[in-house]
Amino acid sequence: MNAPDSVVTDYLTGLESSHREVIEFDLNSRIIQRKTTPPRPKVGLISGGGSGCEPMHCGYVGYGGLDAACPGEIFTSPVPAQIMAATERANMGKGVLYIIKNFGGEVMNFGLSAEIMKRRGIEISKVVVNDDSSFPLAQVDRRRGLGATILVEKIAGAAAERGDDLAQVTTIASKVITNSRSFGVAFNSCTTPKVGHPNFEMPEDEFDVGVGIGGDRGHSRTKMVSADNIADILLERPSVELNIASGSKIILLISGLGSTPSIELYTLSGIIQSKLALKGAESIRTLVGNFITSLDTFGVIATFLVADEELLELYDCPINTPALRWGI
Amino acid sequence: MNAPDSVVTDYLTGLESSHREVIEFDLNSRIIQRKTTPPRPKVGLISGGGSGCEPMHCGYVGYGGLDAACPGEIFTSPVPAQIMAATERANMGKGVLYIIKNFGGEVMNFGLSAEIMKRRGIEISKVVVNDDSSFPLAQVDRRRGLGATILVEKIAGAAAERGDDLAQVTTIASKVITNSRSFGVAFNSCTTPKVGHPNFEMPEDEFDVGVGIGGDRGHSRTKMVSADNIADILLERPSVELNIASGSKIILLISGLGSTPSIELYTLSGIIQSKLALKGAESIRTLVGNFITSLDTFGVIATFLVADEELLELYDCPINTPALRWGI
Amino acid sequence: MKTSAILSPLIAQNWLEEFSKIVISLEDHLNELDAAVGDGEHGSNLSNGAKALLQGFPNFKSRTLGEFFEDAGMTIINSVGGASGALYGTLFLRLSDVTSNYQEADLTLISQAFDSSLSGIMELGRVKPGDKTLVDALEPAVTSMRASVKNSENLLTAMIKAHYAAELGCSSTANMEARKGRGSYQGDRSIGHIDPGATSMAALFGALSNTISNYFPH
Amino acid sequence: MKTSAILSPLIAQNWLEEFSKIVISLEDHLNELDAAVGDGEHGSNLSNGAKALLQGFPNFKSRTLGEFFEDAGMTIINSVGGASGALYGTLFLRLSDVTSNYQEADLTLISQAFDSSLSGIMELGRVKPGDKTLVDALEPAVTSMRASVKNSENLLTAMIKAHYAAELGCSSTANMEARKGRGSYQGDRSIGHIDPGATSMAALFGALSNTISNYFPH
Ligand SMILES: Nc1ncnc2c1ncn2[C@@H]1O[C@H](COP(=O)(O)OP(=O)(O)O)[C@@H](O)[C@H]1O
Ligand SMILES: Nc1ncnc2c1ncn2[C@@H]1O[C@H](COP(=O)(O)OP(=O)(O)O)[C@@H](O)[C@H]1O
Ligand SMILES: [Mg+2]
Ligand SMILES: [Mg+2]
Ligand SMILES: [Mg+2]
Ligand SMILES: [Mg+2]
Repeated sequence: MNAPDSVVTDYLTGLESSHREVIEFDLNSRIIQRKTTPPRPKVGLISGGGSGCEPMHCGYVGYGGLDAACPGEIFTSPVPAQIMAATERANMGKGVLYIIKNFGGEVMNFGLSAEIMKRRGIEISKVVVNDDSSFPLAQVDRRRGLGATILVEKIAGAAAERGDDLAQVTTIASKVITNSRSFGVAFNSCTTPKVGHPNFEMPEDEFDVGVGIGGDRGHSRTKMVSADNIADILLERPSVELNIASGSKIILLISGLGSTPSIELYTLSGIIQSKLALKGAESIRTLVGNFITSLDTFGVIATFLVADEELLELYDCPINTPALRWGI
Repeated sequence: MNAPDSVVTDYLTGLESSHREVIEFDLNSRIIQRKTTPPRPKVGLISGGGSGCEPMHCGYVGYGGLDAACPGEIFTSPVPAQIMAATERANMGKGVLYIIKNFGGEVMNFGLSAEIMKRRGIEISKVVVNDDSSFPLAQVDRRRGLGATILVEKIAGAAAERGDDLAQVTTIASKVITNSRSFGVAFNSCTTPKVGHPNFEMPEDEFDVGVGIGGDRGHSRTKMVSADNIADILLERPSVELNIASGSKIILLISGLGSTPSIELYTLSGIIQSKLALKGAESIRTLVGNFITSLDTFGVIATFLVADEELLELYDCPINTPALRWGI
Repeated sequence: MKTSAILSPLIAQNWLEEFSKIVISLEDHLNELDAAVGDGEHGSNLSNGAKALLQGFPNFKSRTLGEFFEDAGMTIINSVGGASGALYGTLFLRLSDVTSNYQEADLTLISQAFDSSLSGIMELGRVKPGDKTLVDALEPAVTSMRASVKNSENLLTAMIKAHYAAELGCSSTANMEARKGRGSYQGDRSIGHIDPGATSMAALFGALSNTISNYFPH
Repeated sequence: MKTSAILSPLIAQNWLEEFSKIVISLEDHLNELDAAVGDGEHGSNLSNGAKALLQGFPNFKSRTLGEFFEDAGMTIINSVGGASGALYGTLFLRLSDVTSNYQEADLTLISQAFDSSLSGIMELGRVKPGDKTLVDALEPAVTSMRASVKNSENLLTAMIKAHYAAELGCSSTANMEARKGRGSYQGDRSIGHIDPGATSMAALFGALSNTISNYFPH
């Protein structure tokens, strides 16, 4: 129902008016920023990426989260002008952390921006999120940034809020990345507003294994199986790579990709948790919903973060953003 | 991907394990109940309805919300045994309020249960939510309970939590109903797990006007129009019936029906808010997301509540449920 | 007539066993009918009830006809859900009320009992004939039974006629616009489709006449 | 030869005007190509850049060729987004670096400048020929130019050959498996589809040879 040309602006306008107490849309710079300046100077956090993955990233701007987010066009990374404006807005003299998902466009555009901003005297630190475990470690450069991005934004956001310096916040963010893995599957292809039809056809009884966001195909396609088998697929690589075993404490994020009913997501969440329990691991915190999406894709990304005391404490800190809120 | 026969149980199991601190699934009675008993005896609140409308109602159980919810099979109202178990669980000696949506099955099953529970000496009070404005007032008995249900659960929940008695809580709930109107549209038909194909075919360039939940058709079908026109359709009847005018303060709820991307919902939210502003009305609080759904329906329900000081204050009170959380 | 035809608890149980099997075999069909006018689960709802009945019969404590119908009604109410659960449940609870003082029922009593079911359903569902619901199968069957009583027909003849009346009534719902239940939300677009509840109600009378004919063949 | 063929700021602007128009007319086609291997918006991304260029030219402060390419590069970087925005931007920023001390450029300088663009892109994109990207159109064009310099061909001939090389390179991507960019996520299922970035890159050289031929016809 959207007008293809103004879809992102229309969304941002609606987001702003729906969460006026928390965020602000700067139409000129095309960024979403926190409405109120933090109580005291802190490390700034920014992120950005193609639109169509809502609520990422604009939905995570606010107290305890990002200071600003740069939304690109649909599935297109933001441009340096946006990133630089966001950097300036987020900079309170204690430096700015760029949370970059490992997509070529983001890495390059945030990279170019960082160079320029450093020359302008702003301290910049970068982390590249690559929790996607659908490619073997030998192809680590293909590993996309998926659900861990949200956990990085939440947890590093809390670290910044409590007063950590840039190096400390960066260390926390890196720790979240190191300890996180994701895996995704999809049952259809999304339709981008400009193309107007699904990017590819998917037979009704098949699904794509190892998908990301942005509507791309997974690395392979499989015949439809039960929710139990899907849970196995989602769990397999992450649990091997993270060494999930007896005693592991997991923050679990089950995100629909845009058109997956909540009843299906919770079903998967339940099965995955009981499979974790079989390994002796515990899902100590769970998020189920649409947290990182891909327009109207019917699919799911499961993200596992092996949390220690420090990460859990930061995760539990208050947050007040359009898409995540607790303790406040 | 779900097994049709166990879909509801699987969902409830996953819901419980994903929100263990807040709720509990009683497999025997097939109800979701609050995990911890309230700090002091209060009026109990229960609701229930067909599954497939998640997060309604189980997602609204918790502090500041419902005390128990009875999920029926997909699109089927719960049975009296569930309702009676929920009543007993919610009863703390101050009576129990039944929040019933105006669907035949719910009215009858809650009605039968109320009679039985009253005979067992529990004070029962009932409100029937019928905020659906897609039928003219002459057909008021066809007006379904839609988005206002969530606002009733939130606001009456807060009233109960602060210690209001059954009559007072009932009055508040009725006030929310009186001051609320909803309107829905849908762009496809959902697929129920048992039937396995969409309930009806919808041409790609048309949509249904005046839909509810449960996958039923709207009262009429129209050619596809722009988001702006859709906003007009959603706003028209509610604003006439509620007399929305200069100075009106609105709590606005924009709910996707299960497979509507957030980018579309926020776009509509923005347009509706600017149209409200043109009338001189203000949307003082806004909720945008999947709050009342209909499996994988691509559509939206817009709910408007004209709020006074009292309702706003109760709305702002803390709530901690799987689907709504703030202030805590 | 070999023996005076009556409805005993045993025959009643056979009737509902027969009905349960029919409902289970019709599950998908009833779901499809409900998908066209409602929410696509009438077959599954009733099937849940049918399974609960079949499982429940061995544990029924009932001795009299009235007690049997009460057990059946409560089982249905607590397993079906939806509008139809409350309505079918009410049907049996009313049968129970009227037959409660009897070991078994003859045509006159059966007719009175179904009369009471019809009013109970019309009251609870706030529904009348012509609203495109199960009442449009039930009401003609009840009317037919009344006539059979008046004409002193035997039970089997009366039940065959009642079943036929229910089937005719069910077919007639195709031309009606739904005014009650989920079908009512789509206005006149419900016209052209048969009502699922009327279909299952006709099957209830089919099972009844079939059972009676097994016990008391002509 | 009527006049010694060179690339002046004016001719460069004509080149990019031509390119912009082509890109805008190819928007849907490039989106479709990207839908098959990537995320369906390469055409829209570049179109945004094209529109920004067409709007921006009148306000460019640039006088020298180097300044012109810098303005063009920055405009692209800040309007296209995605991988292609940074990469196309880098292409022009590198052209700017190499030509910065010149009012205009001859074939030798042009060839050196594109050489530098190629390395800039390979560095930023961590990409090499054969990865199924725009490099597979750019690299053959650059190689062709180098040969033309060696053979002292005139600018128009060189540009026509470079364009042809780019088109060939673009076609060759159909048989490659994507190893960079969004196409790389689907493994060998990208085989059979032409790379959208290589297609637009070939169009860049088409626009260049066409512009040169308008100014300096044979
Ligand atoms: N108010 C009512 N009065 C009588 N019968 C009704 C009423 N509402 C629904 N029905 C009957 O119930 C049938 C649908 O039953 P079912 O699908 O099991 O429940 P629901 O309508 O709650 O989904 C309808 O076809 C209709 O015959
Ligand atoms: N790392 C890279 N190096 C070189 N070219 C690349 C790289 N990544 C992508 N490309 C090129 O960019 C094109 C896609 O551009 P575009 O769709 O605009 O951006 P995105 O890939 O971010 O969606 C690809 O067809 C490919 O030619
Ligand atoms: Mg992209
Ligand atoms: Mg139903
Ligand atoms: Mg139904
Ligand atoms: Mg692309």
